[in-house]
Amino acid sequence: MRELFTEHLIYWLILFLFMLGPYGMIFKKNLVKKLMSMNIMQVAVILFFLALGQKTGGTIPINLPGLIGAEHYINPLPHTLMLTAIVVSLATLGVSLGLLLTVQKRYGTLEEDELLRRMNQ
Amino acid sequence: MPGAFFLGFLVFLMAVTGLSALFARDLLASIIMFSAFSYFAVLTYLTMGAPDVAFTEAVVGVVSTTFFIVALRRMKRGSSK
Amino acid sequence: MSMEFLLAYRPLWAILISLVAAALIMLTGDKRPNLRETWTIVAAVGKMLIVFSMLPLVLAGGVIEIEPFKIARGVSLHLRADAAGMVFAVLASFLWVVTSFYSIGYMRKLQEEHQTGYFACFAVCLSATMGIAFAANLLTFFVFYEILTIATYPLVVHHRDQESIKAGRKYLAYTLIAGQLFLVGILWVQFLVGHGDFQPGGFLAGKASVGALQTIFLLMTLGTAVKAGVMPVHGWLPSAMVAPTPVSALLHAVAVVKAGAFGIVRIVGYVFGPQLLAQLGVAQILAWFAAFTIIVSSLIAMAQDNLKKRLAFSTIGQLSYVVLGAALLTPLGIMGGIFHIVAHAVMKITLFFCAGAIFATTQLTRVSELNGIGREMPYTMGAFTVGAVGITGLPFIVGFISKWNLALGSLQGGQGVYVGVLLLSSLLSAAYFLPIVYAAFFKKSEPQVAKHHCGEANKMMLIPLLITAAVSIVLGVFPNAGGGLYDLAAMSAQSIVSGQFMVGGW
Amino acid sequence: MKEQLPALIVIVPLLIALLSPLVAYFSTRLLRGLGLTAAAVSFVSAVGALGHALTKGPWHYYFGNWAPPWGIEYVIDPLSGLMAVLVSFLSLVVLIYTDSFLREEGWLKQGIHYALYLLLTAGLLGMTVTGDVFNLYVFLEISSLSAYGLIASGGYKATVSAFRYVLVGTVGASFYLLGVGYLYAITGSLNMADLTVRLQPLLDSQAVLIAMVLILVGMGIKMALFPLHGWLPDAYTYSPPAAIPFIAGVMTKVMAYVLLRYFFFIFGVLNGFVPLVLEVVGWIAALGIILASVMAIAQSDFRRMLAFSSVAQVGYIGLGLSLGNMFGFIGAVFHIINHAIMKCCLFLVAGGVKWKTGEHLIEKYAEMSRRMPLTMGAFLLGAFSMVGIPPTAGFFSKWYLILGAIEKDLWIYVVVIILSSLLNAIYFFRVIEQAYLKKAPVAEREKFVEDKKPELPATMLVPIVVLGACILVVGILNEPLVSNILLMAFPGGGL
Amino acid sequence: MKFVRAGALLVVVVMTVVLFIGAGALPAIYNPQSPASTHVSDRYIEKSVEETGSLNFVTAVLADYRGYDTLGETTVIFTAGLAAVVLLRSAQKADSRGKKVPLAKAGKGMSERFGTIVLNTAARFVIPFVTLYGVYVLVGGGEGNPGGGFQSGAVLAIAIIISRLVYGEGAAFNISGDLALILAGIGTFIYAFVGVLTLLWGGNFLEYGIAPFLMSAAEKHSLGISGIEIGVTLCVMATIIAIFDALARKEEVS
Repeated sequence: MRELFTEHLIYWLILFLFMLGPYGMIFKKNLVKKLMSMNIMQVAVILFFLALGQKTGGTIPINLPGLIGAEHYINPLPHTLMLTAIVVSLATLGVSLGLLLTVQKRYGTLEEDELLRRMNQ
Repeated sequence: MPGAFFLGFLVFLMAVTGLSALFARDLLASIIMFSAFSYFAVLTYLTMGAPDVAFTEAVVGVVSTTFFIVALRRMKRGSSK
Repeated sequence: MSMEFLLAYRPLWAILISLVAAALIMLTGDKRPNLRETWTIVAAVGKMLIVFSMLPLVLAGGVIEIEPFKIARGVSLHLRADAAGMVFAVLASFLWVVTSFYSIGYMRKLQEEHQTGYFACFAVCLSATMGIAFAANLLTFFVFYEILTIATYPLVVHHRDQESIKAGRKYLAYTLIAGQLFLVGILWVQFLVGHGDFQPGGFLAGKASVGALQTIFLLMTLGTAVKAGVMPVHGWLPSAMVAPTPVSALLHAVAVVKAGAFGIVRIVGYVFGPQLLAQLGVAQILAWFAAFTIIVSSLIAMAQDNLKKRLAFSTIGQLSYVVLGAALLTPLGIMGGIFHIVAHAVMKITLFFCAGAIFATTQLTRVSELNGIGREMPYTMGAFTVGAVGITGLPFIVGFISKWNLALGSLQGGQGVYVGVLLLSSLLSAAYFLPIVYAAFFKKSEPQVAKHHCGEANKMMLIPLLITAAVSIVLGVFPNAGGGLYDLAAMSAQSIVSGQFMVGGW
Repeated sequence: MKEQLPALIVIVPLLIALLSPLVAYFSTRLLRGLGLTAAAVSFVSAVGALGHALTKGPWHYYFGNWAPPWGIEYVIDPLSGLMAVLVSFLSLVVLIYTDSFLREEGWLKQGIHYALYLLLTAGLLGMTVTGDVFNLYVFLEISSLSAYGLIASGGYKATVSAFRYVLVGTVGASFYLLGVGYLYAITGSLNMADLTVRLQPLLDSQAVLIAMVLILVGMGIKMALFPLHGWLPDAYTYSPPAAIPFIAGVMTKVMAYVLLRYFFFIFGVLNGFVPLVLEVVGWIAALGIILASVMAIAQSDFRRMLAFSSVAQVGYIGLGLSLGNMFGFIGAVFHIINHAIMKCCLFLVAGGVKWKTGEHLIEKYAEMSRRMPLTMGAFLLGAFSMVGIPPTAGFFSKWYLILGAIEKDLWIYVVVIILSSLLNAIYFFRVIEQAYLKKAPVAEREKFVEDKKPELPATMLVPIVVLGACILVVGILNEPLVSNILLMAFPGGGL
Repeated sequence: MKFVRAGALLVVVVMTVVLFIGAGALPAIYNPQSPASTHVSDRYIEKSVEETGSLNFVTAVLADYRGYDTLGETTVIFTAGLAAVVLLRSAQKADSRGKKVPLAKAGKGMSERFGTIVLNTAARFVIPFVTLYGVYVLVGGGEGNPGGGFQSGAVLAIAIIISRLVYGEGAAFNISGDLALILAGIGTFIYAFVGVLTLLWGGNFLEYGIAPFLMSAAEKHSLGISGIEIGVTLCVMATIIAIFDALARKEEVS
C-alpha cells in the first residue's frame, strides 16, 4: 500500500488541480476567476505530462559529454509537448482577456449573473 | 525516492495558491496569488528536471501577470462609470 | 442514341418528360403565361404516347425492365413496366391529358394567381405517379411516393388562405408520419432480405418470424393506407377539399389516393403474396377495415351538404373497394380491385369535373343549392348523372364490372359477407347521389340559379367531363376498349396468384 | 511537387494566412485573390490526395522525413481524404460568399478576417489528415482560436458568447490533451497507427477506459454532443454572418470525425470497454436528438433554430458512431458530409436574408420566396434534406443509420430517428409556410417591389445555389460515394 | 438555476472520483521501464546529437523531429494575436476606414506613462540587459543550455513592454500594434518558408538534411533549427507586443 501511495500521490494532486478547472469555471461568478481556473487546468495537464517523463537517476535532457545511454536522461518528449501547451495557454489567455475587456467596456460588469441580466434586457 | 515527496509538497503548494487565487475576494489579490501559482509551477518543473519548460513557464508567467494587471487597470477605470 | 436504347428506357422517359416540363414551366411561366399551358399539354400528350406505346408489348405478356443507376448500397433505381404498373400508368397519363385541358379552362375562368407553381407541381406530381406505377423495388417506390407527397402539398395550399394552410398542415402530418412508418417497414425488409424487388406472389415467405412479418405488414399497410384513405387514417382527405377542384380531381381520381391504393396492391401482391398473407391472417383484418370504411364513409357522405366533401367521402368508400379487393387474396378479387382503380378514377373524375364546372359557372358549392341546375347546365348534369349512377353500380357503366368481379372474388374466397357489404354500399351510394340528380332535374330551380341564367360551363371544361363520362360508358360496355385495361388487370391478378386458374368474369 | 500533396493541403492556406496582414496593408484586392487561390489549391490537392489514396492505398507522408513513431506523419486514407475534400470545398465556397461582407471594412480588419478564416481552414484540414495525436491537438487549438476570433468580431453579444466558447472549448481541449496523456503514459507513442498496435493488449485496462472517457468528453464538448452543447446556440446566433456558415457547417463535423477516427480505428469497436462506452454515447445521442429537436421548435430566431438543429444532427453522428457496425459507420460519415453541406447552405441562406433585409426572426420571413426566389429555393432543398425527403442526401444518411440500427436490433434508435425527422419537419415546414404562403405586411411589400436589384450579389448567390445543387447531387450519387470511398474507409474493409 | 448548479457539481465530483481511481492504473512515476520512457524517447536521447547537431534534446525534438508541431504552435500564438487585435480594434470606432496610416505611427494613441525618476533610471539600466539576455537565449540554445525561440521571443517582448510601460507609447524602443501583427505574420512565415525551401529542394516538409549546402548532415540540421528559431522568436515577440498593445491601448474616443 505504501508504495502505491508514493507512486501515485503526485497523480492525485495533479488530477485535483485538473478538476479545479471545471469546478472554478462553473462555480466562480467572476469571469476573470473563470479564466484563472481555465489556466490552472492547463498547468495541471502540463504537470501530468512532465510527471510521465520522470526517470530515477535521470538528469536534465541536455547532452553531457560523459553520459551515454537513454536511462541517464529524462524523457525529452513530454517537455517538447508541454512547451507547446504552455504557449497555447498564453494564447488563450491573451484572447480571453481581450474578450473580457470588450465585455466589461460594453456591459460594465464581470459578474456572470449581472452580465446575463444586462445582456437579456 | 526523496524527489517524490518534495515534488508532492511543491504541487501541494501549487494547489494551495491555486485555490486561494480562486477564492480571494479582491481581483488584484487573486491575480497576485495566480502569479505565485505560476511561480511555484516553475519550481515544480525545475524539480522535475525540465529546464526548458521551467524557463518558458517563468517567462509566460511574467507576461500573463502583466496582461492580467493591465486588463485589471482598464477594467477598474472602465467600471467607474 | 440507338433506337432500342430509346425504346428500352421508355419508363424512364415517361417519368422524366413531365419533370422537364415542370422545369420549363417554372422558368418560362411567369413571363409568358400561355406558355405554361402549352408545356403542360405537350408533356401530357407526350407521356400518354410513351405509355401507350408500351401497351402492346405488356399486353403480349412482356415486361420492360431497366436499372438506370444504383440509388443506395445494394439497391438500384429499378423501373419495370409490368401489367399492374401499366394499368395505373395508362390511367394516370390519359386522365392527366383530360385534367390539364380542364384545369386550363378552370384557371382561366376563375383567374387564379400562382398558376406557374400550380402547373409545375401538377407536372411533378404526374412524374411521381409514373414513378410509383413503374417502381420495381420498395426504395424506388418510396422515393417517388415521398416526392408525390411533397409535390402535392403546394397544390393543397394553393389558395394561401388560413384554411388551406391548416389543411396543408394536416395533410403533411398524416402523409409524413405514414411515409416514415413505411420507411421503417422497407428498411426492415431490406435488412431481412437484402433487396426489396417486387416479385409476383411475394418474396418474404419464410424470411422472418410470423410476428416480425405481421409487424412489417402493419407498418407498410399503415404507410399506404393513409394515402388510400382507409377509415381511421383518412382525416386529411376531406380537409384537403379546400384545394381548387382540378387538384381535388387529381388528388382523388388520378394521383395521391390511387398511389395509396396501388401501394396496397403492390404490398399484398408483390411483397407478401396471397399464400403468405393467408398464413399470417392479417389480410382478414385489412378486409374488415376496408369493409368498415366502405359502410361508414357512405353514411357520412349522406350527411355532407358541401358537394365536394360528399364526393370526398364517396372516394374514401370507393377506394376501400380496391383495398378490399386486394385483401380478398383471390384472383377475381384482386382483378376486381385493380380494375376498380380504373373504374373509380374515370367516374369520380367526371363527378369532380362537374362539381368544378358548377362552381366555376355558378359559384355554388352546396348540394342544397343545386335544385334545378339540370335545366341550366344539362350536359354537365348529364355527365354527373352518368358518373353518379356508375358509382352506384348500374350495369353498362364501368363501375359495375369491377363490382361484379369483386363480388365473385369474395364468393371465390368463401367470404360471402363482403357481397353483402358491396350491395349495401351500392344502396348507400345511391342514397347520397340520386337526390342530387333528382333535385337538379326535377325540382324547381332556386332563385340564385334562375337569376344566373349562366348556361353551360365554358367549352374548355365541358368537353373533358363529357369525354370522361363517355369513357366510363364505353369501358362499361367494352372493358378492353382503348388500353385493354381489363386484360391487364386480369394478367396482373394472374401473375400475383401465379398459377391459380382465373374463372368467370365478364 | 506531385508527391508533396498531403503537405500542400494544409501548408498553402497557412502560408497565405500568415501573410494576410502584410498583403492587406498593400492591397485588399490582392488579398482576396490570394485567399481564393489558397483555398482553390488546397481543394485541388485534397482531391488529388484522395484520388491517390483510393487508387494506390493510404498515403503516409513523413514530416522532416522522420519515420512515424519518432516524427509526425500525415495519413491520407479514403476517410481522411474524403473529409479533406469536403472541408476544403466548403471553405472555398464560403470564402467566395464572405467577399461581399468584407467589402467596406478597414484594411486591417479585412487582413485579419482573411487570416483567421484561412487559419481555420488550415487548422481543420490539419486535424482531418494528421496521423499524430498531439499534432491533432495543436491543429485543434489553431482552428479553435481562429473560430473564437471570427465569432468574437461580430459585436458585443458575440463577444460574451465567444468568451463562453473560449472557456468551454479550452476545457474540452484540456480534457482531450489529458486523454492523450493517458494514452501516452501506457503506450509511449503518439502516432495513431503505432498507438493502435500497442493498445491491443491493453484494451481491458482501466487506464484505456479513462483515456476513452476523457477523449470522448473533450471531443464531445467541441462537437457539441447533447449535454455538452451549452456554448453552441449563442455562438451561432450572435456571430457575424460572414464567418458562421463555415464554422457551423464544418467545425463540429471535423470533431465528430476525430471521434470516429479514435473509436473505429485506434480503439477498435469490438474489444475491451469500447462497446460499453459506445452504448452510453448512443443513449446520450438519442436523448440529445429528441431534446435538441424539441428546443429547435421553440425558437423564433432562424439562426438559433438552426443552431439547435445542429446539436440534434450531431446526435445522429453520435448515434452512427455508437452503432459500431458497418452501416452505422457509413451512416455517420455520410451524415457528416450531408450535414456539413446542408448546414452550410442554410446558414448561407440566413446570412443572405440578413444581408438583403436585415431580418433573422422567422415571422419576418413572410413572402421571402417572392423577394429571393433562388435563395429560398436552396433553403427548400436544405429543409427537405434535413427532414429526409428521398431524393435529397439527408434521406440516405437516415437510410443507412436505420439499417445499422436494425442490424444491431436497437429499435429505440429507429424510433428516435423517425421521431426526430418528424420534429424536423415541424420546424422546417413552419419556416416554409412563412416564406412561401404567408403575405408580407403591406409596408414591406412596397419596399421590395420597387428595388429592381437582383436578389443577392452574384458572389453570394452562386455559393448558395451551388450548395443547394450539391445536396441533390450527393443524394442521387450516394451509391458510388458509399461503395467506392466509404466502404474502403471502413476499418474492416467493406463487405 | 439551482438545479443546473447541483447537476454540474455532481458531474465534476463524479469525474474527479473516476480520475482518482483511474490514476492507479497509470505506470508508477520515476520508474525507468515505464512505456513512456522506453518506447520512443530512447532514440531522441541517443541519436539526436549526431542527427540534429543540437546538444539540447528538447530543442532537437522541438525543432527537428517534431518540427511541424512547433510550426503549428507558432501559428497558434499568431492566431491569438490576430484574434485579440481584431476584437479590440472592432471595439473602437473603425477609425482608419481604409485610409492608410503609416505603420510606424499607426495606433500612436496617447497612453499615460508611469515614468517617475526612479523608474526611468531603473528602466534605462534594465532594458539593454534584458534585450541582450533575450538575444543570448536565442543564440545560446544550440550549445546545450535551455532556451530557444519561444523563450527569447518572450524575453525580448518583456524588454519592449517595460519600455512601453515606463516611457509610454512614444518611446523609441517600441513597435506599434499593427506593425507588430505584421511582424508576427512575417516571423511565422520565415518558419514556414524554411519548410517550403526544403520542399523546393525536393525533400519532405521541414527536412533540413536536403539543403544543397556543402555541410555535414548535423550542421544542416542545426542551420535549419536556428533558421526556424529566429522565425519563432520574431513571431512570439511581435504577438505578445500586439496583444499587449491591444489590451493596454487607451482608446482615444470612448
